[in-house]
Amino acid sequence: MLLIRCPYCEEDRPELEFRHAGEAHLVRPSNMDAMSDAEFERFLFIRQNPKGVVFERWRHVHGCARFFNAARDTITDKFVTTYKAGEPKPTLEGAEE
Amino acid sequence: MSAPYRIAGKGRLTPARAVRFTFDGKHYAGLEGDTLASALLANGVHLVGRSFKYHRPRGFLSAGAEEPNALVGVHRDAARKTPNVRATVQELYDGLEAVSQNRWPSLALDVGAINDLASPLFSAGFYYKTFMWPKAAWKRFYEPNIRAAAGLGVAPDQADPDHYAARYAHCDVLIVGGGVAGLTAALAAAETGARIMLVDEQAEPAGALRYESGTRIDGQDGWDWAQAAVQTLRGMDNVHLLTRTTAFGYYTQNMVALSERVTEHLAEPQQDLPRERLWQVRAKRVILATGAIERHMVFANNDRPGIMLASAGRSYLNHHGVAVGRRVGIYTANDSAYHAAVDLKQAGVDVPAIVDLRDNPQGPGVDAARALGIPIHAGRAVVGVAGRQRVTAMNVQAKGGGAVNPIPVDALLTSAGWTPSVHLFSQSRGKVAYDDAGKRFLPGVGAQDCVSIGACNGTDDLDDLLSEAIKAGREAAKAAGIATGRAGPKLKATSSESWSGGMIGAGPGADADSKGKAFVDFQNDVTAKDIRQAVREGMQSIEHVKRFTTNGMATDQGKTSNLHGLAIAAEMLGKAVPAVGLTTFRAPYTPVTFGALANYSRGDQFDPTRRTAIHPWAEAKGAVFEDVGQWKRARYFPRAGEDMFAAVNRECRTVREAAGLFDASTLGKIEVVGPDAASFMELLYTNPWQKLEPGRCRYGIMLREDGFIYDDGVVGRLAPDRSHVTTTTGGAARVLNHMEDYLQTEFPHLKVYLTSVSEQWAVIAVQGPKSREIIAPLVEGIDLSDAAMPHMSVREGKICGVPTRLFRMSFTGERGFEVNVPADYGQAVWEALWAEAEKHGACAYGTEAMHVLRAEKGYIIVGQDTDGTATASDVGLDWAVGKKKADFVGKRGMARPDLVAAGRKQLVGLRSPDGKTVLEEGAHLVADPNQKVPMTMIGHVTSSYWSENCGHPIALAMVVDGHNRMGEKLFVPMPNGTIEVEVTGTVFFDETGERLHG
Amino acid sequence: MAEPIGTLRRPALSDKRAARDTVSIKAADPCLRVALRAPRESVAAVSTALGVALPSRPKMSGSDGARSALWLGPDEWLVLDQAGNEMLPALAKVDAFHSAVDVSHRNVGIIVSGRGAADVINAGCPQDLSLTAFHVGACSRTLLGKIEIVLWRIAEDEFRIECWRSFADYADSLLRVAARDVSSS
Amino acid sequence: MRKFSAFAIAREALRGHKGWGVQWASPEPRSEYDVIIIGAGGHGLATAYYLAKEHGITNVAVLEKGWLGGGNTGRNTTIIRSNYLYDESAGIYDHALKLWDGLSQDLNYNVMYSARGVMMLAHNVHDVQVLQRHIHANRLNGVDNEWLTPEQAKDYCPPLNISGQTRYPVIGATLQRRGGTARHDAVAWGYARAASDRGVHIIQNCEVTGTRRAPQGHIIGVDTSKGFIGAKKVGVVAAGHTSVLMEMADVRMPLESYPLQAMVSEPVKPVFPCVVMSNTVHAYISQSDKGELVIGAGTDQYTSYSQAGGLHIINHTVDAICEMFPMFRRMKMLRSWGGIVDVTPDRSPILAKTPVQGLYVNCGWGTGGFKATPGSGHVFAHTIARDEPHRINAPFTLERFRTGRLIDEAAAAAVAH
Repeated sequence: MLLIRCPYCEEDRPELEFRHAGEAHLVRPSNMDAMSDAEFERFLFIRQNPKGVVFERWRHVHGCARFFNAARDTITDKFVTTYKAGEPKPTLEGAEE
Repeated sequence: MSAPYRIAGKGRLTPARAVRFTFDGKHYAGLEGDTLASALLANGVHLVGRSFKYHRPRGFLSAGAEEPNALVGVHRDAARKTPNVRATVQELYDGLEAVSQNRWPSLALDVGAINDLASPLFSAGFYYKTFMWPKAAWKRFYEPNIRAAAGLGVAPDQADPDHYAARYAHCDVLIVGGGVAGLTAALAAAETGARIMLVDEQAEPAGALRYESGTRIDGQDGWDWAQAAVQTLRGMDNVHLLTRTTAFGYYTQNMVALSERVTEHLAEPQQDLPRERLWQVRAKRVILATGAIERHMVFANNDRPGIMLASAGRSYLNHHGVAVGRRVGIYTANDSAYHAAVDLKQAGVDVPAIVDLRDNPQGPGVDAARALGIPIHAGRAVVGVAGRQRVTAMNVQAKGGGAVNPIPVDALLTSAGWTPSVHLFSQSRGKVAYDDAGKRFLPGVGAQDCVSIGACNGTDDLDDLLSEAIKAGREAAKAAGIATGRAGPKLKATSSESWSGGMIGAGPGADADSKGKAFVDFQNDVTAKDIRQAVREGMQSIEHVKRFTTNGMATDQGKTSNLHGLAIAAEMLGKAVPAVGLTTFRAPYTPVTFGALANYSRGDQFDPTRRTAIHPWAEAKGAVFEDVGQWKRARYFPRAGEDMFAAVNRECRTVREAAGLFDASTLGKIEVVGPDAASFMELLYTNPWQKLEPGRCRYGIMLREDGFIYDDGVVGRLAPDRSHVTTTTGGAARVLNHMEDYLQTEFPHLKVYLTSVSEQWAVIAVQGPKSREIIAPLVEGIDLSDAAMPHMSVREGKICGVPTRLFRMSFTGERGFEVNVPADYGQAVWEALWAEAEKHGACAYGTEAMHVLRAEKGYIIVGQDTDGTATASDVGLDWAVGKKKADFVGKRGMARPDLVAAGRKQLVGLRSPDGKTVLEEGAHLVADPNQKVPMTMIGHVTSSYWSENCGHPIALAMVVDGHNRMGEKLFVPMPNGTIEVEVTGTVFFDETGERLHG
Repeated sequence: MAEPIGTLRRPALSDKRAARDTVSIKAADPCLRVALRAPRESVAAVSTALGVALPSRPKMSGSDGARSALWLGPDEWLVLDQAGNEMLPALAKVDAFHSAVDVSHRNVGIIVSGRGAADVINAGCPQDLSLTAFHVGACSRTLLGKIEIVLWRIAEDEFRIECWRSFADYADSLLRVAARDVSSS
Repeated sequence: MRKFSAFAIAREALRGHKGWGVQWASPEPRSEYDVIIIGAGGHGLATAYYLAKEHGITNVAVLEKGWLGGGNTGRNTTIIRSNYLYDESAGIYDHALKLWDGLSQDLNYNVMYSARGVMMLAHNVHDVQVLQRHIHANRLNGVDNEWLTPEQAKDYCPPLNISGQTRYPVIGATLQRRGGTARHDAVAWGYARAASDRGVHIIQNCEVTGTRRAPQGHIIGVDTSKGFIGAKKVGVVAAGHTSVLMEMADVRMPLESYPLQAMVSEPVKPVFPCVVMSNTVHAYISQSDKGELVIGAGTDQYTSYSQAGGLHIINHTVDAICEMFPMFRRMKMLRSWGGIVDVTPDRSPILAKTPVQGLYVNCGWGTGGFKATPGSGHVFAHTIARDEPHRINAPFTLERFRTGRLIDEAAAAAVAH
């Protein structure tokens, strides 16, 4: 069971309180009608799925209920950092852009 | 009943405390503090089991958790039968009943032992090479016979009456292992005030001090020091000491799982005690002091009962006061076994010879043995033994060959050296490193906040070990954020024990050309020969060797066998041991009871049973309930003599003729509040919301971003900035999550908040022509007239004197209301409404009638008529999609090519021309009933009922291009004939909808 | 909300009580509850209307008399009034953007007290309940076994658990089973 | 290749089993192959075998970064069945099931395919609706699947608790009698041996670190830990690592990789005669020939390549098992482990050509790929050999995620309403 630092609760909490919410920093375009089918596919389905640092969303659903972002190493499952929704993607060594 | 092998005055058990037990029906006596193993050995019993494949007779190898052989069944009563219990771990209690396993008809005379004679055929992996002809025989003959021969104990056949507990715990420092290293580290860490947990698998922590002799710590005998340390630790508020507890798994971010055996040692456990307790511990730092496990020597027939690990022989002698034989031989490749010889000799046991593979053994142990006059055969090997059900002699030969000299013995203690227990370290994803000199793997680069100390870290010298433990204890506390003020404890110790050295792999006489069975893995009957054969067949990876031979895959998980197997494979491959690699250490360290893993999660606690506020009334009325997710919902309310069909028909008829009351409390409800509430709803639902007047309701459809229907429900606008949203019962939690997701991450600029009020409101649907008459007498402050409160409107007021949100809406096609009241009032208001309802001949109806009534009107149920692949257009809900809206979730998704292509499945009605046949839900439709299988299916029935109100069956179906097939004949091929159906619209009753308003 | 027809009320856990030497479990009396949401700009105005300063730090609670505000998230509080004094009318007058929703009947309160209280809750709650990590007055939404709860430490040996109405039976029975274990060990 | 038989064993027994040759060769790689398969799991080895056997393409290498069969093939709970709802899924899984029957003889390797029946439990009205829909569709597709009452289910699987006293009582079940299990290692080894015998090179400890393409765009080979190896065609069959490998060829995939755990109990005498699955309480159980109860857990919620998951997932699986089989509470978990499963948005696999000429991908089997092994290898070999999909795998394209033509079995099971 992971231990996850919630940036809103400012505390490490057990994974049971959280729900994983997929890849982070996928911006929902405002002009979706203008997207081609391929662009829409990329937005909806194509995922980086990196072996290494992943930027992902979590929701502290059974805690403060906030969505937030995390950088986690998918080889070790260790968190590099967590940060609030809306904050810019941190620059990390070894992480894919 | 005297125990012939118990030595008076030896050991730490109290002779006065006798305990009776049985093994295979025979009565024995032991002492309190015995394990089943020590008690049997005290009675001279060595033969206790049969091996997995060859059914060879087996005795005890060890005195601990690493035991591969001595597995027995322990029976408390008919329902409390536990298979595969290690006799070396099971503490004795009065009345304990143990039985041997994997033998028939008896342990001494096991027919399965024929496998041993035929063993040349049963080589490693033989089953992959045969049993293929004739093909049908695998299922009918070979496999059943293989299965019957395999397996060890017998699974219980009754539900387990015991209960299990669990606890989450947190600490600064978790110390695993209560030997000298663990205890010392605990003392050092504890005095800083840090929160300490110390766990040990024994009843009395001591580790190797349990069997060592002559070790003195702090001026005390080792065992006494350990018990004093335990007392000290028990007396400290910041220390939590758990005994009979195994740390079985090391998970990510320092979560360590423990299993505590609470009652397995008790004759009559107190009822409230759980049998076992699962601990899930999150530690800031972990100290692993898990010790080392002795390896056996690999030589021909090294599995005979009476052949044991040297440390086991010592443990039985020094702790339990039991001699494992009267004439005990020793075969070793290191120093530590000498101490066993010395202890035995001093206790009056004949030790005819120490056979040492080394040419020139030296050290205090060797000197002591020599001083006692024990013959030492250096540079020689035991190449075989005599005896079948018990060893009778060891055959000694010089390493280079030559004459074989049998030396009569009735027990033989062997030691090939010590394997550090790096299991947990490895589970923590730490990398182990090979110590070539010591022939062992040691903790290398760690991956988590943990440190290994003592024997599991390869620290053999006692003084070094003490300073390492003190340092680890203090540093762990410091790393956990605790100030470490004083200098820490100082301990002085003396010991002549030696743990280093030894050999891995096959010994002389078990080399590649030998014929005998030299066992590496006892339980799975894996010999040195098997491992060599695996390599010959191309198994180069140690994982392949393991899987091909099953070495290390038995219930002991290779604690004594893995390193030997690896060394033999490495030799065959001509590679260095670390180049071949180690198999992965997997949790659990020792097997963990399912009951402990499941702990509270059974019966009522398996999953919450959610009941509405009105549930007690329905229950009292004899309602039949169904599970809908976690909820119990009343399915129908049978009256005397009614079956489900009759009850549902009556309920359906009554609702349309008079009225019915329905408990709709399980629907999800979300209060959407804020100036941007309508803008938010615009984005989350397909419908337009901005123009919906306060006091009015609208049916809304929610899509996923991919354009498929996600949920639906009626939304009431209470005020410009406040809406009451309903969801499906199953959708309540995920819809709120979906809405929060968009609100927090995509539309955070919107000023709106969401609150779940699903359980704030009990909801009573009153549906039918008499609905208004039923509620009117109880409602205050709301004009119920059609003009003032038309279909699809909502009002706030009072009913029965309590606040209500009253919706005029319908899921039946009749005039209807949904009465929302604060949940604690739900039952009382229902009862008041029921009193009124009875006056009008109304009934209570359940989910089944609800389903029929809505199907008569063609209203869909999301999750039944839709299945996650349906669009709004597919189910005829185009009208609810605001096509002029700039954006809503799912708008782009539903425009994808396949979602707008021709030939999609669309919702239609079906009628059976015979007016009688109710189709089966899930039945599939074809256009041509005469085609061959596989048929081309063009749709399936999603809902199907007998409609009492229509007087004929009705069905809804998803059919390819269904909207263009009105009036077409289709076919439902069933196992006993094909049913013809006609495609119709989806509304079967009151097509004009006048009853809604009338 | 006054009790117009108090006799009509059927609380979910009205008759459940369990006491052992180390822990006691009992249903809390009904009280008024508001699910409160407000952005930082509105906190002052809302606090004034409530008469309780909404705590701004994680896991903190604030009380004034029988009224308490529990921090659940950065813009979310559960406000309890155990004296039955209505909160919504005062909040309705606050112009600053906020959301106040009556959840008095949504939740059920359970009081767990005694020296085994933390252990009993830790049978199903994965949080660290030591006094340093979860001090007196601390509160948090978290889990108890398979359900979500709000946990509030009222005193060293006393907790209040709030769960949704239909989960109260589960919470109660899990706590009792756990109490059996904690009391026996 | 030496033929395996009882006779061969008897003969070898006389000489201490020293005469068995290697089951598969371990050659050094050639500089170029007609086809390179990346990933020596069951699917990859089967692909190589059928390339050689059915299409006469033997200049094939299977590259494996670890040891063959060491990924999900050696880590799964070996459930085999084909009673899927949609025509597309039933098509490919039943194709596989037909190949399972007879695979031991085809490979001359006993893969221990055991048609002991797969039972799927219904616990509520919604489950009944979903499972009945499967039965009807299966019948018209020629796939065996039948409905059992709780009593019939208990007859077939005596340990099953149908008392009605459980939280979610068993109210019915489906049974596919042809479903069952096989010995996972034997599948990998059997295909490896048979492929090697036909000239396929199996190269272990050879990690692919990059792909190379000609200026025109088509694939020309792969860089590996053993150097560059040329290839006219490359098939990626790497399960959880597919995203990483495809990224090397600049193809981004609709995949996410999750941890999936499984466990076995200590071995006991035969007690569990079939396979039982319950999607509602999340339990998947059978008993191996060795006597261990083999239990599958669910995936963890986050993506990971760690091959490890949380204990709480195991706890949740075991509680469901104990609820349905309460006599197993006293049994013990012997060993647990994790794999990495690659999951597509519709939980159906991709077996298809890719935008890169000469590059083919077989992935996305999620938690249920083992059962498809022979069928998957068979049609993927066809796809590579002919540069066009077999009729059976034609629907399992990459393009479906653009058009929306998904094959969503899980969505079709819907959710409780």
